[in-house]
Amino acid sequence: MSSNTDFEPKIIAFVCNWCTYAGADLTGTSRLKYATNVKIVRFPCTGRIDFLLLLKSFAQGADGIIVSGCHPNDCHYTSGNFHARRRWIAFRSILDLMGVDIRRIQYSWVSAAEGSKWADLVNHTVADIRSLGPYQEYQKIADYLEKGGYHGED
Amino acid sequence: MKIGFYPGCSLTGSSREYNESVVAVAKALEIDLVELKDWNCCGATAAHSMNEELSLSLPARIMALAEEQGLKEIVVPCAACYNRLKVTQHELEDQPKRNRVAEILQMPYKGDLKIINVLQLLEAYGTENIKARITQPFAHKVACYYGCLLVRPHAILKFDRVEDPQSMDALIQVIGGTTMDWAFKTECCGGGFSVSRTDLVVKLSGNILKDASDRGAEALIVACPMCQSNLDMRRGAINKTLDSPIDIPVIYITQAIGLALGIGAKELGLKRHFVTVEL
Amino acid sequence: MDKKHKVSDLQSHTGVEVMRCYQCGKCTAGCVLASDMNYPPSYLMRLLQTGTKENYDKILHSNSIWLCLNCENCLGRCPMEIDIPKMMDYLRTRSISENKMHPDSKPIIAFHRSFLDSIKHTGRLYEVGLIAAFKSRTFRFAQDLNIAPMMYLKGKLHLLPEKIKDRRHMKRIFAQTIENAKTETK
Amino acid sequence: MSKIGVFICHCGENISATVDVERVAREVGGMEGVAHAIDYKYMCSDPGQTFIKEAVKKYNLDGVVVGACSPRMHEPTFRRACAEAGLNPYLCEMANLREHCSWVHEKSEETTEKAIDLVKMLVQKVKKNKPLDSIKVPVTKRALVIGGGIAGIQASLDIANTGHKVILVERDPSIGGHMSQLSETFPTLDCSQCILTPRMVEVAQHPNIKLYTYAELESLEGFIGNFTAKIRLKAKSVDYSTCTGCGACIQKCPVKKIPSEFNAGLGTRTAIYVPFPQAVPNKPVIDRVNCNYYKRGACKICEKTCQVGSIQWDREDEIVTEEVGAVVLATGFDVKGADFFPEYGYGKYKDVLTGLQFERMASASGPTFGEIRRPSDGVIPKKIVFIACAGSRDPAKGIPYCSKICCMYTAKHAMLYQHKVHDGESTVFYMDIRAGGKNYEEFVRRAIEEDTVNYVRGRVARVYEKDGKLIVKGVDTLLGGQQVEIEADMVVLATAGVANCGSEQLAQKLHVSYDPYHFFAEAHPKLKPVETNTAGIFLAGACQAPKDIPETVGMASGAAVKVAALFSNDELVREPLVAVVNRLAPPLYSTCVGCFMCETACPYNAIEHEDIRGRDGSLIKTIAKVNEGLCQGCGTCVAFCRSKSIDIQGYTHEQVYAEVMSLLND
Amino acid sequence: MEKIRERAATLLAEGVVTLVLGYEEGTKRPRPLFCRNSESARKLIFDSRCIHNLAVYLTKKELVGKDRFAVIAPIATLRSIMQLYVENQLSEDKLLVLTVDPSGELRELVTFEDIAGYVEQFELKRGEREQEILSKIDEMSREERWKFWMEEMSHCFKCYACRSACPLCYCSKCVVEVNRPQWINPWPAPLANMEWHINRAMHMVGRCTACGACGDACPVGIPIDLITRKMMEDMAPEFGYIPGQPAKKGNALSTWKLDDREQFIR
Repeated sequence: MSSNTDFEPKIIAFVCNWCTYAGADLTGTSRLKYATNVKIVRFPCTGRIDFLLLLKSFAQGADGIIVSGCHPNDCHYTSGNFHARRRWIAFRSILDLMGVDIRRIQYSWVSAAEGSKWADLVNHTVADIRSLGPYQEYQKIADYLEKGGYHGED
Repeated sequence: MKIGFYPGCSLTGSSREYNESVVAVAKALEIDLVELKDWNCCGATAAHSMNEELSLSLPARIMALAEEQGLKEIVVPCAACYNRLKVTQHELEDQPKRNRVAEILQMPYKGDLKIINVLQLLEAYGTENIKARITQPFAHKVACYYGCLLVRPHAILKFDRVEDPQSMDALIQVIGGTTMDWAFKTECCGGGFSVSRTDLVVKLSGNILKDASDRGAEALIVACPMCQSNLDMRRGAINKTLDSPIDIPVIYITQAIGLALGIGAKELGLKRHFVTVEL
Repeated sequence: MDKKHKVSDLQSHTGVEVMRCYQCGKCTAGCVLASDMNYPPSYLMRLLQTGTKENYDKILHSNSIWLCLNCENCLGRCPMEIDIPKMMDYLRTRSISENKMHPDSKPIIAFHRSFLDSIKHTGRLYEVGLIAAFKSRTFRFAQDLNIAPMMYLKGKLHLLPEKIKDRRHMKRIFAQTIENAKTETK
Repeated sequence: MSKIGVFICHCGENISATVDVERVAREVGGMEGVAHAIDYKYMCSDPGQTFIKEAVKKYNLDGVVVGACSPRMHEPTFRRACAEAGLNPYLCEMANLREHCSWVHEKSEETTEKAIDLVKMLVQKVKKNKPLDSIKVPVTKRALVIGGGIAGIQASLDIANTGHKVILVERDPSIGGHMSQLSETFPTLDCSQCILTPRMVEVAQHPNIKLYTYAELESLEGFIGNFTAKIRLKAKSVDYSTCTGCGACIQKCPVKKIPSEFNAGLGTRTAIYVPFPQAVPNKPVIDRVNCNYYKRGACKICEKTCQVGSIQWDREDEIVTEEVGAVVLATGFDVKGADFFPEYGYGKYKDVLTGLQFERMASASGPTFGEIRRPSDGVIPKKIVFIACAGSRDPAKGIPYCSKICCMYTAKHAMLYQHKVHDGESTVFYMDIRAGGKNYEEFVRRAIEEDTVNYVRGRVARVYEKDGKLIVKGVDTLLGGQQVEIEADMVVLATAGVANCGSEQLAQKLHVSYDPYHFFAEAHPKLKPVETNTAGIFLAGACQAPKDIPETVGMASGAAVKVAALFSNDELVREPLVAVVNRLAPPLYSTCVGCFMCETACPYNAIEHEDIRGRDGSLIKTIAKVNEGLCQGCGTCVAFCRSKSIDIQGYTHEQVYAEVMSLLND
Repeated sequence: MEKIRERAATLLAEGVVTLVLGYEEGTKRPRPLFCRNSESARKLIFDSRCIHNLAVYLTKKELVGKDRFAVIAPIATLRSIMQLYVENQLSEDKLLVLTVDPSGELRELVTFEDIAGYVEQFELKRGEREQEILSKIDEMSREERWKFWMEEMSHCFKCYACRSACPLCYCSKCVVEVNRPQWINPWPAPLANMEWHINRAMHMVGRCTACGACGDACPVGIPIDLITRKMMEDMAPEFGYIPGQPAKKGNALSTWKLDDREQFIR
C-alpha cells in the first residue's frame, strides 16, 4: 500500500442524533483530539441514512465515509439501526459486486457514552483511507459530468 | 423391511447372545438385516480417551463403508457403538474436522447415513405389528435399564428423554410386561472399567441391581452389551459386596421380545448368561 | 477471555468455556464416581477457572480425569451446558502428553492401549488378546481367572481373533492419528 | 434569493481559541444568499440573542445559522429567540463548532477551514428549510389500566385519586392477582390478604374507577392522548346487577372436582365459582368449559337454586369501546412450571411442589387451612427440602435470568415451615442468596440462625422416590463438592417468574416492544423505567421484569404520576419532525404507489392506508399516510421508499442532499 | 395447450373474466396476446418458448382495466405475481392465474396462498449463461470487477428498457425522474450509469425474482439481470429466504433479525 503521507483524505460521517452525534459531543467535552478530515452530517437515526447519499458522496469527491449509530438494542427508535444494518449488508454486497471499494466505508456503533471510541474511529479511518489513497477511480468517472462547485439552489 | 446392520465387536464376542437375539427377532419379524462388509471396531471409550482424531476416524470409516456399500440406514444394537457413530457424525459436521478425517481415511464421506438403535428399529417396525405376532405374552415385572450411552448426549442423539426415558418401557408393555418407576434407569454401570477398575464397576452396578431388586423387579432389561456384561458377568463379585445376593437376570430387550414371539431360549442366547434366566 | 485463563488451550480445542461455570455443583451432585475422585467435577471446574499453572497441574496429576466414565450425566443436567466429558477427554490427552498421569490411571491407560492395539492389528476387538495384553501390561495375572473359563463355556470367548480384510487401512489410520501425535508418549 | 443570517459564537474562548471566528464570519458572509454574518463573544447570552432577534427584523431574514456549541445544547434556545423575533423556529439551524471542532482539534488553518465548511453546510441546509408548525394533539383524560393485581390496583387508585377516571381491566373473575395467593409476605411476615383486601375493596368502591373483571383487551388503536380501546367482556353467565353473591349456587354445583387455579391446583372448585372468599367482585362466573350444561346441555341446578334469577345461559361475550388518553400495563408475571426438569420429578411425585403451591398450603385460607401436609397422604412432613433456582439461572432447561424473588420467598417458606412444624428439619439448596432489599438480609439470617434452616450451597442433581421418601441427591460445594443425600418427605421447587402467557400478543396489540423473555421493554433501563417506547403507554410491576411487592407498588405509583403529568395538559405539543407522504395534483395524487413496504419498516405502526377516491367515490388508488400522532420521526421509511414519496420534516431529502454536497464541495 | 384455449374461451364466454392475458405465435418467438373474447382465445399458445414475463402488464390499469382478468403464467411470471401481491399491487378478487404444471395439467390458481404453494415446488436454478458469467465475475479481483462493469456500462445509453421490462418497476415516478434533488442524472454518462444500476440493484433487494426480463430487454446486452440475480442469491440465505420463493410479508430490507450479520461494523 502506498504511504501518501501528504494526502489529506476527505471523509464524511453520517451519524445518528441520539448516539453517535452525542458521542462525538462527548469527545469534545472530554477534549480528546482527532483529525480534522472528518466532518459530520447529523441524521435523526441511522434508519434515515439513504444509500444514495453514500453514493453521491463518492461522486462529490469523498475518499472515505463513516456511518455510525446506536449499538443494537439501543436505538432511540427501537429498530432504526437494525434496518440500517440490513441495508448496509445488502449495499456492501452490491458495491462489492460492482467493484466499488468497500474498504472506504467504515460502519460503526458509537454510543453517547463512547467519546473516546469516536476519536479512535475517526483517527483509524483517516489512517486507513490515507493508506488507500485518493479515490480517483470513482472520482474519475464523476469528472466527466463537469462537476463544479456546489452553490446550492434557491 | 431391509436395513443395514453394524453388529460391533462385543456382539461377535462376549455378547454373542445379543447378536443372536437381534438376528432371531429380525428374522421372526421379517426384517432383512444386511451386515456391513469388512466393518471395523468403533474405537469405543479407549479411542476417545486417548486420541480425538482416532476416535473420529474409526467410526468415520464405518460410516464411509456403509455409504460405499449403498446403505442409507443402519441399525446399531450396541449402545456404545451407536453413541460413537452418532457423536462422530455430529462432530464431522465441522468442515475442518471432516477434511482432516477424509485425509486420514482416504475415503469419501458424505455424512448422511441414518443411524438408529435397536429400540428405534423396533419402534419404526411398529408396535402394532409386533403385537400381532406375540404368541407368549412376556408377563413379567421388570426394570428397564437404559444406561448412559443410549440417551446421552441428548443434544446429539435426540433419542427419548434424557431423564426417565420411556421407549424401552413402552416396548415391554407392548409384549405384555409391567415396567416400573425406579431410580437408576440412566445411572452409569461403570461402563468400560469392567476390566481395568472392576472395584468401581462392582459398586456402581451393585447400586443398580439393588434398587431394581428392592422394587421387586423379576429382571433387568437392557440394550447395551457393556451394561449387560457388567450386571451379569460381574454378578459374583457384586454379590460378595451385598448383604444378600441378588439373582435377577439381565436380559436384552431383543431377548424379551424374542420370548414373547415364541423364539426358543437357546436361539435367543439365553443360555449364555451367567445368571440363570428362568422367565 | 483474558490471558489469565490461557494456561491451557482447552477452549480452542474443545469449545468448552470454563468461565461459564458458576459452581452450582449439579454435576458433582449427580456424578456416580465423585466420591472416588481427588476433585469432583465442579471443584475441577473451579481449579480451571483460577487459570494458574499450579492448579492446572493439580488437575493433570489427579485421578479425577481418569475416573470419569463419560456417562454424561453432568452434561445432561448442567444448567450452562458445559461439556465436561469432552473436557475430560482433552485433559486425559494432556495428562499423557505431559506425563503427569495419576497412578490410578495405569490400569485404565493399559486397558485403553491394549484395546487400541487389538484394533490396530485386526481391525476389531479380540477380547482374549485384549485381556492377555492387559494382564501383561499391568501384571494382574490373577484377575478374572474366575470368569474367563465360564465365559469360554458360555461361548463368549473366541480363541482366535476376527480380522478385517483391509488391515492395512487400519494401520494407516493409526499411523496418521494416535501414532502421529507428537504429544504421545510410550 | 435567500436572506440568511449567520451568527458565530466565540463561546468565551472555547471556540475562538482554536478557530479564527472572524474569518469564519467573513467567509460565510460572502456566500450567495447570506445577508448578514457576525461573530460575538457569547451568542447564547441575552445580548447575543438580542443580536439575532434584531437582525431577523432588520434584514428580514428567512433563515438563521448559529455556529456555536452542539445543537443538543442550545438549539431550543436559539429557535425560541427566532420565534420571538417572528421567524419560524424551524428556520433556525446550528453548526456545531465547539464539541465537533474547536474542542477536538488544535489551533490551525485546517480547524478554521473545517469550521467554515460546517457553517456553510448548515447555510445550504437552512436554504431548504421550510417553516413548520408544532403538532398539537388533544388529550383524553381517562386512563386504561390493564391487569388487576397489586400493580394495577395501586396505579388505578393513585390515578383515580388525582381526580381522573380510570378503567381497570382484569382477565380473571376477581382482581387481586398473585398477591392474593400469598400466605405471608417477606420480610415482615404480615398476612398478604390482610393488607391487600382493603385496597381491592377501595378499587370497587372508588367513584373514579370503572372495573371490568373477566375481561380482556381486544385492541388498542390511536396514539398518546387519543387511544381507542376495545375490551372484550367475557360472558360471565351471571347477571351481576341482580346477583346478591349469596353463594347458594356454588354449594349446589355438582361439578366439584375442577383444580382450583387460585390454589395452584392443590384444591378444587366448582364450575360456577368465585375464585376465593375475598374476591372483588364477590360474585360468581360460570366456567363454560367445565359446566355440565354447556358441555352436555343439561343440569341447570344453579338456576334452580338462584332465588333472584341471575343465571343467564345465553349471555354472549360483549365488546365495549373506551376512549382513553394513557395506558398502564400491569399484567404481572406467571410462575414457570417445573415439568421441564424431569430430574426433580415434579408432576410424577405428588409431594414435589412448586413455590406457589407451598404458598397456598401455608396460607390460612388455603386447601389445608395453613397446615403443611403432604398432598399424597396428608402426613405432616418432618423433613423438607427447598430447591432454589428451579428454573431460574438455567439457560439449558429454564430461563437464563435471575427471578429475583425466589431467594426471599424460599427463606420465607423455610421459616414458615419451621414455625408450623417445630420438630421439622428444613434444608435449602441454593447457589447464591440474593437478599438485596431493606431488611432482607436480616430476614435470611434469621431463618438460618433463629429458625435453624439448614442452608446448603449447591444444586440438586435429582430427586427420586423410594419407600415413600423422596431421595434428594445434592451437593455441598463449600465442602469441596461433598455429595449430600437427604431422605425428604416433601420437596419444594423455587420456580421461576416468567412473562405472563399472552404477553407477546398483548405487546403486539399495543405496539410496545418486549425483551427476549417476553417481558415488556421499558424506554430506558435507567432513566425511563416506567415508560415504554410508545408514548402514552406506561409499565407497572412484574410485567416489566420479576419484582417483589414494594418495588411493584413503587413502580405503579411512578406510572400513575406519569399519567397524571400527561393529564395535566389539555393538549400535547409535539415537534413536527415527522414523516409525510407527498401529495400532488391529479392524476398522480402522490408518487406513492402503495407497495406498503414502509408499513413493515415503521417501528411505530404509524403508516396508515389512505384511499384516494374520484368525485364519484370510486377508488383511484390507495397510498400510504403517516399518522403524525404515532410517528416519532426516525425516518427509516424515508430511506426505504424507492420512489422518494415519503420525506421527513427537518431532515428532508433536499436538506440532507444540500448538506452532503456542500460539505464535499472543494 | 388445447385445455388452456378451452378454459380461456369458457372464462371469457361466461364472463368470469373480461380479459385473458397469454401468448400467441409471433414471427420469431411467441408474443403477448390480450384476449378479450372467446374467439381470439383460439390463438392462445403455451409452451416452453413462452418466457416473456407478462406480469409486467398486471400493474398497468390502462391495459388490464378494472374488471377481473386472467393471466397465463409460467413459473417465472408466477414468482413476479407473488411479489406483486406482497407489495399490494394485485388483489385476489381481480386476478385469476392459469398455468400448466410439469405433468401437463392445467392449474387454476385463485389465491395468493395457492400461488405460493405452487411456486414452492420449484427450485430456482442458474442457467448456463448465468453460471458462466457469474463464475467469471467470482474469480475477478475488485479492480477487475470495476473494469468489467465500467466496460459493460459504457454501452448503456439509458433507454430504460430494463425498467420497462421489469414487472416490479411499477413506480409512477421513478427516482431518476425525481429532481428535487436530482439524485441520478437521467442521461447516459459513466457515473450516472453506475449510479442507476447500483440504485436499481438496491431497489430490487429482497424483491427480484430472477425472471431475467431486464437482461433480455437490454438492447446492448449488458448482463444487468445478473446484478439483481446475484443479490437475490446472496441475500436470500443471509436473511432467511429461499431464492425464488418471495417472502410472504414485508421485504428483506424492511424487516430485520436481532442476529443479522454485523462483523463489518466496528
